Amino acid sequence: MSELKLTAKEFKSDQEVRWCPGCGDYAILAAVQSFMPELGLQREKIVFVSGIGCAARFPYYMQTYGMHSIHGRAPAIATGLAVSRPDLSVWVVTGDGDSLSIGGNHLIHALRRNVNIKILMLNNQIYGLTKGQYSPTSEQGKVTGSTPMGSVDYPFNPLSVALGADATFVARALDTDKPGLTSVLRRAAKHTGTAFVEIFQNCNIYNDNAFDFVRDEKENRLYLEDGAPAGDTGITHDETDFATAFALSRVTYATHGVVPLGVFRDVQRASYDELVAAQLANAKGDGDLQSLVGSGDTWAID
Amino acid sequence: MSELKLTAKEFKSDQEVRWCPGCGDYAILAAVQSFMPELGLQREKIVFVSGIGCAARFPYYMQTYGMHSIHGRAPAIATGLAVSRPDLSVWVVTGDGDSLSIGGNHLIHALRRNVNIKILMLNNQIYGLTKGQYSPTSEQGKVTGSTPMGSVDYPFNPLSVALGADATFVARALDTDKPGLTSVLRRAAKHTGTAFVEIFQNCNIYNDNAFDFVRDEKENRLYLEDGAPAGDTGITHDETDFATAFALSRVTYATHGVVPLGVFRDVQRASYDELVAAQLANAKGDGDLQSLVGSGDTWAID
Amino acid sequence: MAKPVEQLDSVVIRFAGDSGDGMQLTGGRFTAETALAGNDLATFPDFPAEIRAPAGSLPGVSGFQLHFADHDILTPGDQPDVLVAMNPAALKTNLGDLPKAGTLIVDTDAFTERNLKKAGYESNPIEDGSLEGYQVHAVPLTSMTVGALKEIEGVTAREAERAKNMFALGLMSWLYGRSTETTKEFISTKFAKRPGIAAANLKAFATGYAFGETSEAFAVQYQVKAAKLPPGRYRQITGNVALSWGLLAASKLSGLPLFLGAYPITPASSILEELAKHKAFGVRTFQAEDEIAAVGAALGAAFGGALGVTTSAGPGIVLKSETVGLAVALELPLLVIDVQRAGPSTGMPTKPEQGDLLMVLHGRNSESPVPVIAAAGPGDCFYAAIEAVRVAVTYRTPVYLLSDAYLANGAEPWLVPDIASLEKIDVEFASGNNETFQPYKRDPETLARPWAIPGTPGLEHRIGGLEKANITGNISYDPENHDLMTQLRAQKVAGVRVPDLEVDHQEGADLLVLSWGGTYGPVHAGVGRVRKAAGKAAHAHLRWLNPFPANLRDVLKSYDRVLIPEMNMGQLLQLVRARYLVDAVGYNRVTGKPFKAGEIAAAVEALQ
Amino acid sequence: MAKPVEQLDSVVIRFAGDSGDGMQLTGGRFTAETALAGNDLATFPDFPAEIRAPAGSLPGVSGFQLHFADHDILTPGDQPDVLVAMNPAALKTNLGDLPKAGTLIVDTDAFTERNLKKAGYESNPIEDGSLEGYQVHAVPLTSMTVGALKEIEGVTAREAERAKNMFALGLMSWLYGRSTETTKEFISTKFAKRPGIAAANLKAFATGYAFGETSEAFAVQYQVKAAKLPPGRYRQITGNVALSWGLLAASKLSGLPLFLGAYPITPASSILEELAKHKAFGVRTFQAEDEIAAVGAALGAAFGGALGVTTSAGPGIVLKSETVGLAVALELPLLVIDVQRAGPSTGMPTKPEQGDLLMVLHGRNSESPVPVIAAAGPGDCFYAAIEAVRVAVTYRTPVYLLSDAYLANGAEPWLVPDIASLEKIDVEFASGNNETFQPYKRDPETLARPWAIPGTPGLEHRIGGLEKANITGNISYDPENHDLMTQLRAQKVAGVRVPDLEVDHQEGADLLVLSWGGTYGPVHAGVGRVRKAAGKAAHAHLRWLNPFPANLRDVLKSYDRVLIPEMNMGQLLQLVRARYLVDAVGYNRVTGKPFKAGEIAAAVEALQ
Ligand SMILES: Cc1ncc(C[n+]2csc(CCOP(=O)(O)OP(=O)(O)O)c2C)c(N)n1
Ligand SMILES: Cc1ncc(C[n+]2csc(CCOP(=O)(O)OP(=O)(O)O)c2C)c(N)n1
Ligand code: SF4
Ligand code: SF4
Ligand SMILES: [Mg+2]
Ligand SMILES: [Mg+2]
Repeated sequence: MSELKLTAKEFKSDQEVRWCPGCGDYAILAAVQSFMPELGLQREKIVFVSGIGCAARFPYYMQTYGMHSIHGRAPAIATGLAVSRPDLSVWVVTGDGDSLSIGGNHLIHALRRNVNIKILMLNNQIYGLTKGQYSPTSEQGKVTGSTPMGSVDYPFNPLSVALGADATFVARALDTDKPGLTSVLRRAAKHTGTAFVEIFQNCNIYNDNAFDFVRDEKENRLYLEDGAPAGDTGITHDETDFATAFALSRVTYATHGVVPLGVFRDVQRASYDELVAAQLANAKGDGDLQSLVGSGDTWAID
Repeated sequence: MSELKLTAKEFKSDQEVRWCPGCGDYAILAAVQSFMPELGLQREKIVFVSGIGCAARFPYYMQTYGMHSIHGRAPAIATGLAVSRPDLSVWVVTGDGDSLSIGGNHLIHALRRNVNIKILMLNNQIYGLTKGQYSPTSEQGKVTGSTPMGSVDYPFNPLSVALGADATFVARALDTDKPGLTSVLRRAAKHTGTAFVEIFQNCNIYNDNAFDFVRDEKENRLYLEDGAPAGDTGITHDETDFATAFALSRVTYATHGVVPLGVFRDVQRASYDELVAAQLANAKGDGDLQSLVGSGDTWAID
Repeated sequence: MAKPVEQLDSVVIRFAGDSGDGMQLTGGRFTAETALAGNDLATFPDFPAEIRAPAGSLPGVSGFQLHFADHDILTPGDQPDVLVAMNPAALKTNLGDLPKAGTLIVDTDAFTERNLKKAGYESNPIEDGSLEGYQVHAVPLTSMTVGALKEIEGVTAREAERAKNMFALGLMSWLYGRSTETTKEFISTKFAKRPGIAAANLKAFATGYAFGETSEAFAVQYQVKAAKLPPGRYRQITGNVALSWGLLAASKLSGLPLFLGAYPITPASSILEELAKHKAFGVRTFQAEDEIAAVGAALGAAFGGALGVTTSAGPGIVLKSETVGLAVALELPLLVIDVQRAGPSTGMPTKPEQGDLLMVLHGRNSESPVPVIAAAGPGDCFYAAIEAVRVAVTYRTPVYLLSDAYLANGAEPWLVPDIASLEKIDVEFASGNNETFQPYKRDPETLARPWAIPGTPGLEHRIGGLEKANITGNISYDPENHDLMTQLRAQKVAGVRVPDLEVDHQEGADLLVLSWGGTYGPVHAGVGRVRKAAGKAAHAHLRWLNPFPANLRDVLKSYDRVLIPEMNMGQLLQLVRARYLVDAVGYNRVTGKPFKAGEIAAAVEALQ
Repeated sequence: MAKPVEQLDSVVIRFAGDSGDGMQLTGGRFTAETALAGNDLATFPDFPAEIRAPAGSLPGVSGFQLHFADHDILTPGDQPDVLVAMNPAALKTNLGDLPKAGTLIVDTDAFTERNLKKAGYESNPIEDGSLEGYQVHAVPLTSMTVGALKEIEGVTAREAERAKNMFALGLMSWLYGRSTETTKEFISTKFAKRPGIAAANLKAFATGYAFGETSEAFAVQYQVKAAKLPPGRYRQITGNVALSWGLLAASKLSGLPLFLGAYPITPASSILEELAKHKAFGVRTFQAEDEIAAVGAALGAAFGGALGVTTSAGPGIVLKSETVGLAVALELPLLVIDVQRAGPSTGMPTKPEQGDLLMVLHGRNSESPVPVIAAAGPGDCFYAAIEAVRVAVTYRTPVYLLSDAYLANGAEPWLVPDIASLEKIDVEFASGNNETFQPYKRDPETLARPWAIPGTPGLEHRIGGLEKANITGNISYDPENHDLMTQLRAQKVAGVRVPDLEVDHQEGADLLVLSWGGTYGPVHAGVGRVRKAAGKAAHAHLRWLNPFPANLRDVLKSYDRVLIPEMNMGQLLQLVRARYLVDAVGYNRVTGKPFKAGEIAAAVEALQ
């Protein structure tokens, strides 16, 4: 079949990529573009939807359909698209501010509904596009333009948030770890329903080296394997067990000196769009408008 | 001290209560009014803030300061009030739609910031005020005005959402269980930071008997006790352990035939308003405006 | 022996009682019987705000007014000829509207100490003579009903009592010579599952009817002849149902699957609820987490080639503004329906107002032009929805459709449309070709850009809210391009083809009354009264508020004076004065109640 | 031997280079030196949109224009006299603005194959003669800088190269006879922690200066005498800093603690960032999760007795509308600051526009009146903020303050205010008394309702967004009450006392130019040019857009023609035509660039 012929190159749009030199977004873009052919879909069947932010520029660089929408609303827009067009592969690319600050509500509702969209959250723990204010994932005490004395906000743990919202697929990867990132993308794509993927992304301008603890010191990476003990955390991984996934989401470099990467949770649950489609299929009535408007008490005047 | 003289009666406002006869909100109002004197505060030091909904009518009936604001925004409004007026006791009363549908984002951000507000979420698993559409806590398949074929939305577990958002205090009570509700209110009031309390509330008009499984069948209530085994769940409760609280939040009538009530999590973390106040106290500079406007490069023209 | 029958040409009846008394049902049934009798009619259900007030309290009063006649009428009537008051609170809140000599039917059983107190009566108005001057029929409705239902199996006293509204309905049915068949059927089907209740209600209904026949209290029976309406099959319809069906029609006519993104809010919720019933029409209804998600999902669906619609009322419409602004930049079809209610802020959720016109025109950041259409009556909501969709799809633009709380719930007889005869809505999706695709290359005629939906090979493209270069659609910060795109967006909307304004001119009239939206009925009736009183006035009603009809300028200039009545502080007034520099004056009342023909007539006469 | 010095009365210089070349810093320093020299000046920093474009690319070009003179000036200048282009892309994007015979300084080292290609040059413009007609100074800035820094310890080649902007600054400093002291201090303090870098930059700066002195290429030195400004101590200020300090002043003058709720957005973020520095002033800055929470928190703080302020730009302001509507219903003081940027939707985030006027006036559901003030220039933002707060607090109402992306970042000399002499803002909180408290009993003078803050014994009360009964503030659905409250809210805002409009009239002028907001500079300068060219025109600038000054009607009526220039499609124009029925015309350009004095002059002359 023809799609086998597609390569990463064919997923590059003609638009000049405009992230800062050295930005982690480049590596993620490259990984996604080279993964795309695996979907086995023609490019016109794929849509990338984003909000606003550096990360949200992503769709411009993909030779697919795409919408660079407004800040925080991508999950809602993607929901409408995915529900009305189950034939499409819909991807949301978002930042930590876009998805967890202004867009937090749309994110958790998409997760609980289990709409068939794949959410890639590029977490650089900063507001890049607006020039470096702290974000909901920035560590407490962070000194930024808007917090000269250090931020007093306690950060979200994005994976905990997703799990608290009853997400069916939750995973984490690292921008420069192409194999790890690719395998997570593969699992996410296979999953029916909403997949939430946090990707550690370096913002070398406003929050450089934020993830060196797993970048340079590879030994701090804890690649999760279903059924296997998760390092020395004392936790045996079970992708289908809620409490386990949650416990693993609390494992951080600060608490355990290691950071779990890979799939935290992956369970099957009917996706929202499947259920909607089923209701349409099973709906009673002939869909005859003339008989509808003429139904009930009517009377003739002549 | 004079506050000792206050009684429940003095917390009743002169406004006629306008919930439907039989509504669970009455019992909750009564419990809160009789608990209020325990705060040991004069009425003018207490503020109730709400959004929109039946539950949100609450402030009108309290002889304290109050604001019936707009749908979903109470946590944000209360945050501004609590941060700028740490001397006040600020309470938010909200519904499942108000807090988890339109207001979901403000809720989770208030929880992570740990602002010193007490959130009472009156969960009737329905939109009462707008006449009975399903809410984000309604069970899947629920037939309502907006879902004649049954809802396809998978519901939130409110306590899991709160825990996923790094809440420092999470509890559950039942409208008609005055002792249980009162002790939870007591704990919530003692807690510094955001307290999230889910209160099962019967909407006898649009979702009657939703909680009979713990109302009529009292044996299905599992009152949590810190340090003690939680019934036959196999879980030993620890209010300070995240994974435990999360695991308990997954214990439902459906899964275990029992429903945990009481305090799920209670940990100390500096509250947002304390941290803000500390920064103001420690701020460098004399706050002399004249010297500020005259600072930096200036030159004289004469 | 049958009682004498008196002919009337029109009657206004108001049923008023406690929220629990089933007045809406009673009114609805009487309306149905009246419609079947061939009268023209208009109704005004006036129920309390979202809260359920305590039984017997003043805020708990629920009312339903029905105006029926042997001629063409346009409003539910300024004041009732007959008031049915089921309890003291209902009497207290409604008596003021009943003209002296008006007919008053009260349920004496409800006038207990307790209820009187709740209504704030010192003494019992039925006894203290304060009802003098009215034709009072004091009837022990409740006890007669309960009495009549004694022998019925398995009906509690409470249930028997609750059937008193059917007694009242029966009585009124006799009084106006209504056929009772349909109501009997209705009761039987409604309570099919609970035969006891069915029997009770049927019995109550029959008893009430019989009471009318036999009681001394009612000397005559009234008759209102059928009205001469255009021939055809009629039904009753409310605005929100008509609007919902109009959307179904638009979906059918355009071949686009309907996607509704909505978040419940009074008085718009019933559109979501109506459309949710019609999945058989391929309708997808999405109850979103909030209004922003609702419009976002609708826009996402539109990007995918669906007919994206979102519904709300003021407090929710305002939240959609940013996303509508995105739709303006994306130039995708999107229908935003605003069922207006009284404000500001939460305001009075169940009451109508025309306060959102300037918001939908100007409520977005920067220059963000959007067409706006307003429905004129309940039945017109059907056609307004189709027109709105036609423009949205043809010009690839968001469109606002304005209704209001009165149209939403008000009912009127409606000529059942012949679906086959409705004009199709042409939709043409872009299809691949060899040239590189240019997402912002416009149709020279409509200035619409191509609608290229995902799934179309070769048209992969990206759109967004940043300013785009004309034709290519690439991001552009070029100053001249921005000015050009701003002009093009404005021209596209200004160029939307809307029908000329029709004027109901009167020979010699130098005053034009210009109205819009839900006030058509009272304004037209008001002008009619002026003419009856030998005054002179022309009337024109605007359907499209943006763009204005091409002939509006000429119409305005051909009158010496222009009066613009609005249920706001003068919003259309501002637009008309600014655009045409005519010294139009406003009649502005913001009470949360529909205009009365009488006040409009008075306002017009004040200018004669 | 010193070179000859030539006198000039005004000069416009534009520094242009890659985002990485430090043009904003260079321009800023040169501005500081110029200010110290006592010239009047205006600047226009024009950096690329939020994205960082690749080095050397066209979208990556960053520019800074400075206009300085020996007389009072109002704009950064229509076109540069001198263009400093640090690379081909900078030349390509800016050369068009440079008039023939203009001076052009280019860094020849940057004109490499690669850079030329990135800029889209086929051949090197420096060599292919395409720069003929300009006074070109082709200087190998980079290599000379690198060369000069060779001997400095621990400075990498890359670091040395990056110091080239200081070489350029040195050169320009010599060319215009600037004192070099402050810049040297500046460099030393800025890089105090990295002595190597400090030394490198100082050296580059000195070398550039020396190059000017010695190089043949520069025959003369220029001098621009100090301007005659009102005496006093001056500093430079940008609009967002002035606005922030104005808020600090308002807090001090009113005695209310300042609470800022904000969510970052270009070009408003720097207000949040500036105020966050001033916790010593008791300022609480709250970076919210979104704009709705930001305004909600500000409103909550206002309920508690703080000075509640929220800041944003169009796409965020539109999200605040529902909450501002609540503030209108609650009648609490609240300041909403809109730093306008080009739209619709995301638009062009870094570019100015005046597109939000109608949105802030009408962008809320139903009738929701709010006062609106607009700042006229960077320094005026300070006073506009104080005025806005005074009105918000005095009348218990939300107030919108409009600025724009140009004012936000543009700098001008600013007479340092004497804080002690600023008029206090009286605030009176309600205090308990024996009568029952009536939250909506108004001050007969201002129609303001009492501000009763939590903590005040005896005044416990509840307020909300539902319609309230006049005086008591209890929920009310009474029709007449709603009409009354709607009138009262409107009257309160209409009655806000604002100063009369001042007209800069010219004997014999029958044309009035009416402007508002950030266009004051170019419009006034444009009118000035018309007058120089013997044309006649009057100019008036509106500060309050709602309510309008009481004398506006008379002012308008006293001219035959009215021209309203706006960076939008005619928003003030619509308001003025509607209100006063004057046939005003607009000059409307929406390019994302500030007006030029020249285009305004042309527009005025076109009407002469
Ligand atoms: C409604 C609205 N509010 C605020 C902004 C300004 N804004 C744009 S992106 C952004 C946050 C970016 O942070 P993130 O989502 O983490 O993306 P990043 O740039 O870090 O990749 C903000 C606050 C906007 N464009 N629209
Ligand atoms: C912006 C906005 N959207 C929608 C509404 C309509 N509305 C009012 S309350 C409500 C939900 C009520 O449900 P919940 O919060 O559970 O409160 P309950 O009535 O069940 O106590 C909705 C949708 C509104 N008032 N404002
Ligand atoms: S600012 Fe940070 S996130 Fe944005 S493009 Fe630059 S490096 Fe990447
Ligand atoms: S509708 Fe339900 S929740 Fe609302 S007042 Fe009535 S019973 Fe209570
Ligand atoms: Mg980020
Ligand atoms: Mg509820």
